[in-house]
Amino acid sequence: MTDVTLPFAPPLDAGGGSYLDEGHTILSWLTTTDHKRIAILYALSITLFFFIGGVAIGLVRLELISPTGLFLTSDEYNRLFTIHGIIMVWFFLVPSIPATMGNFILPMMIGAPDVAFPRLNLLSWYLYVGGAAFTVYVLLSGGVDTGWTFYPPFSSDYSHSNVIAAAAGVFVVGFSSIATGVNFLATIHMLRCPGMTWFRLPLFAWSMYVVSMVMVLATPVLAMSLLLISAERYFGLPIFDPRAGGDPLLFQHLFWFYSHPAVYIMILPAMGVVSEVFACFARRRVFGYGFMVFSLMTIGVVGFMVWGHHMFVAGQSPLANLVFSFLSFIVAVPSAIKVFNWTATLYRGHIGFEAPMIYALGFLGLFTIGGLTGLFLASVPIDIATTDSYFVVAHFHTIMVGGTVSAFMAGIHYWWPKVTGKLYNEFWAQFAAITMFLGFNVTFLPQFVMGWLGMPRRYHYYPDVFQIWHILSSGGAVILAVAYLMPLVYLTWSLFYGEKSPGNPWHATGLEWQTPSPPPKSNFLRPPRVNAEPYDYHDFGRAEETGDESRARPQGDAS
Amino acid sequence: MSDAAGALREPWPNLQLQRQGVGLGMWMFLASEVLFFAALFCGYAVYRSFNAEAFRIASAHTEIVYGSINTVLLLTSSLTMTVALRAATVQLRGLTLFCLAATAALGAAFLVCKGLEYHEDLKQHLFPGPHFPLSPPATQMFWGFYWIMTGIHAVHLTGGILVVLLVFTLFKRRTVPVQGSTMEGVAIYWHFVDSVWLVLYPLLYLAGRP
Amino acid sequence: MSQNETRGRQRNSALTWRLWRGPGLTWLALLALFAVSLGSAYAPLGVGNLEINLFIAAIMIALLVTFLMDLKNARTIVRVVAAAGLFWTILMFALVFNDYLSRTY
Amino acid sequence: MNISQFTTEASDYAVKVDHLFYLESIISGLVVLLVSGLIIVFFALYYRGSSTPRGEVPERKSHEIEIGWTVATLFSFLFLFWWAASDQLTALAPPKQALEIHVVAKQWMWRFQHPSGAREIDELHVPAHTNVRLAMTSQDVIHDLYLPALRLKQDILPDRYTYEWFNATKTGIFHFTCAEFCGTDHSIMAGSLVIMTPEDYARWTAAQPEGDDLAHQGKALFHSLGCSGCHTPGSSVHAPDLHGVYGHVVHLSDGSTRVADEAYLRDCMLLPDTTRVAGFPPIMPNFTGAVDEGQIFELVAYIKSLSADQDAGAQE
Repeated sequence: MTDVTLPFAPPLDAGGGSYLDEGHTILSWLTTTDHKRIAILYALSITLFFFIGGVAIGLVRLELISPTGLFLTSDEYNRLFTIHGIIMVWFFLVPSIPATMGNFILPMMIGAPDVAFPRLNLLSWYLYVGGAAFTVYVLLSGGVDTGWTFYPPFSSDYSHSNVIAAAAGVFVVGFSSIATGVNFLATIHMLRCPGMTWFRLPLFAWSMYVVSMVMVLATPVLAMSLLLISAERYFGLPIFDPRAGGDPLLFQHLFWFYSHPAVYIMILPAMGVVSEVFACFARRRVFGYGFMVFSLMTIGVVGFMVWGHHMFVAGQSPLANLVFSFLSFIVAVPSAIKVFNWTATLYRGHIGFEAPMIYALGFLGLFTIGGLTGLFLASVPIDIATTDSYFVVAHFHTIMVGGTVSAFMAGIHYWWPKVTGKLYNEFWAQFAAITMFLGFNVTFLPQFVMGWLGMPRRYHYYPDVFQIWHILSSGGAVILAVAYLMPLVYLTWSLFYGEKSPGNPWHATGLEWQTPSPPPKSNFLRPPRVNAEPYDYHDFGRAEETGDESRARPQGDAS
Repeated sequence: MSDAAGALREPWPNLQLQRQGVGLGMWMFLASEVLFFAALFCGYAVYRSFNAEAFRIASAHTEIVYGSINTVLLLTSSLTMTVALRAATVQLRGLTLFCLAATAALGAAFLVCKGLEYHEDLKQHLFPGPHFPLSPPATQMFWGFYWIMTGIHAVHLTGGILVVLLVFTLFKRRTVPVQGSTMEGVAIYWHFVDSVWLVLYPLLYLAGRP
Repeated sequence: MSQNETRGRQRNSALTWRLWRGPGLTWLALLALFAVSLGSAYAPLGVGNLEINLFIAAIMIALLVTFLMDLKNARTIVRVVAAAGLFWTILMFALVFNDYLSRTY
Repeated sequence: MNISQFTTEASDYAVKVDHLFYLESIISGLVVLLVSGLIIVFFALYYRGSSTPRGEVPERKSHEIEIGWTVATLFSFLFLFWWAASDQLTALAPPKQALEIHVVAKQWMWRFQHPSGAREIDELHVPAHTNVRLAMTSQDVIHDLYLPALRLKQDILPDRYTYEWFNATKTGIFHFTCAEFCGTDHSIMAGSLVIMTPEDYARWTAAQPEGDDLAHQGKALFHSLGCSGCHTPGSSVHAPDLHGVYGHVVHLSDGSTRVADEAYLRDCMLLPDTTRVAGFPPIMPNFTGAVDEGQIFELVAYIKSLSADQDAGAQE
């Protein structure tokens, strides 16, 4: 690898135009194979779907203010929470960080001119759009009411809604994530620049590596399980039909074989992002880099062996419950290590309070709560009492929304100057970050409480004793909604009126910062070469005595 | 190999790395495909272990003649595909084109056989539903798997044939010079589709013989 | 010139023969295994028929992957990827059957 | 409605679950305090521009710290697993003697059949201080009987039996509800669990209009459906005698063996081809559609009673 020269890297004196100047027509965007532009296509589409999913759950939260409902029928209610789940999981969370920041930053981080298969990269976006088209069709044709889990026999025989189109949307978008995964794996394996050894990869690159592996190996199983459901529904092939000897639990096994690792698809990239942010804003090396890498790998692999904890009450055998419970406790260990390491990274740093750091701290707090409540659910007796209740809802939202979305926002703010060349308004960004953290807690802490008290999930009408908690939660959702809208406004504003950003506004060390912002089409002005460990913010084993930021040395040499 | 440089694509520095990259990418996609089919096989295995007798009865009704012919067709197509790739690597244009054409033709012959077999199955109403001729009910499950497994395999094969024809056209029209990098991925994929059939054959056709 | 062409053709045909030989042998072995598999399906072995057939299929796939897909000469990482597909399949079977085989109903 | 209908710990098992919950809450609280405390301290000391000295951190020490907290976390998680699993394992073994109540769930209602023959809909009366075992099945999609006061939950699947058992210690009226999404009216598929003293339960049972107990109803069905034509010891048709079958191992015609439990007997009626006893001709008709889930429970209860008589006879 070391002797590779990159013929597509420009000569030294090239410069001037950024990737944004390569074409201004819509067509130039729709046919681009530049990973940076594809990242932006993805960012726009997932933002759109985030707000569609958000509107759906906004209506649900409004309806839940009253125990007997306000304006929806039960069927409409069921369709709304289902579409919220489908959109948020497959059209926002799964592609969120990998398809936007992964696409944009990963090749630059490892010193590559592009991803390994640029046309496949564009295809993956079109697959996403195709899947999205099915989902929009489902939305317009009256929705689907199976819950995002598609459990048979309800989905195969009893539901009167558009199950097949919904499954088709998820099926297609699944191939988009497989394409992304294959692309990233090949990129990291084949296109690292000279000097970028495996253990010099930044943790974000490592997290992309592991998450790609999980995507590639888990997603096909989801595709098959949805295909089987659709075949049963459309052709009447009795695969999960108990009347022919089929077992609905088999679907649950296959579904969760994907959908549990899918949680790691959502959280691993988040871990990668906050590792970058913590190191940069604490001006410290990430504490225990090696342990961080191995814990990412462990989570990725062991995460495949714990799916049965979604099925403790489903009629699974008691032995299987025991085994899955044990493995679920084991997978919590590397997550705990990561929390401790991020905390320890702050030790003897020079901690700044910029917006990305506040978002990352929000991630750390919420991920800790989400992870610890995961231990409750790994314990079989507590899981029996709380599964299918709001406790579970609150738990996975804490991980997936509290964790992933906070980290997503941290990453957006951290790399915003890199992507756009503009600075956003720091005050509003900090304000939004704090609002988001508070809004999140007001929304979901009441859900933990009412879940433990016995409030089942997916309930349109509910016993009035839980009303106070629902009102609190809906109030929090309003705060959360405002916090999500704020970045939309101030980030858009910064695009047009924002101050121009210097090339490396955070004085960060990553290779992606050693090139102009926004970067040129070929990423680097001359072939990059890495000559230092990642996060080289200070001498090994020693923090700087002064807070002089200019002493951070870049990891590579490519400007 | 200077004339082969026309096959080089961004972002690869040279053809050798590109070929490695394409091969690696395809293997990764196949690992994904393995899990796709594994889910199907897992379902089959679970149900068979609880309905062994029904599965035996049901699979006695598959058309073993068509199944066996198809096995031979696919094995042979794998042979021609391998030779095509090796010929392309040493830039033997004629042999490459011949073997690619043969591979596509064998694949098409497989699909024709499959079509005849489906026709035969449908004539016997071997499609799960109210008029299904076999009992106990779990035989319907076997036939559910039969249709899904062979159907998905046929879709994969059709995709394979189309890509082989695409490569053939590119080589024939000299859009891309004959060399291995362009067809490395296709070849690996083709063999994979063949391997899947090698599992389907005993599961669907041989399981119910006396 | 024509001598050169003849020599070239001879070399080409020798090359062609070399190209066919290895895969051809594998192909013959595969056909033989196929015949064994088909024949054994009709042998009254009792319960083990499907198991034997699947075992033969596994050998056939191993041959195909090693020689025709050229895993024999592949880089380590490619082998690791191929093994990963197998490993995760085993994982799925093991944990799914862990449930089914220990159910008491 | 009152929150105590959900939160009361109505059995010893519920108390245990709550203890485990409190234990994990305390541990989680400590971890959150530790992490947030460290973050606050670090922020206070090392905010950018602070004059706190930042000395060296020897690499070896950080390695030891790393291994230290990995091992500590691992062992505390293993401890939690052990605690949770031992609770689970002791709760697993179903009691030998239990009052058996049959539950049929369907969109969107609950039907309960007591051994006495009493039936009720969306309301379940059970005696306290008695082992109660619920044998449950669904007529359509997957449901889940959630008994919050007992901290119990179990999915109910179509064409299969699942079980839930408890020994309630508190009397009162509690809530129960469906916890697995089952369609339009999922959220109102609920009812009340009435735990009464055994004496009250006996009184309640006696006051129910149904005269016959479940087994006797099953016996009547057994005759009216024509089962008795073959399954009687003196019958000219060669069919298994059902006395003493329940609970024993049967050898099937395909060479396998099964324990003749409720699920097996049910399969015999609905899937006679796959459950034929070795040595008998395949003449058992398929009763799919002819009997509903409730009637199957009655027939099973009758067949069980045949074995109970015999076991009692053997003991005498």
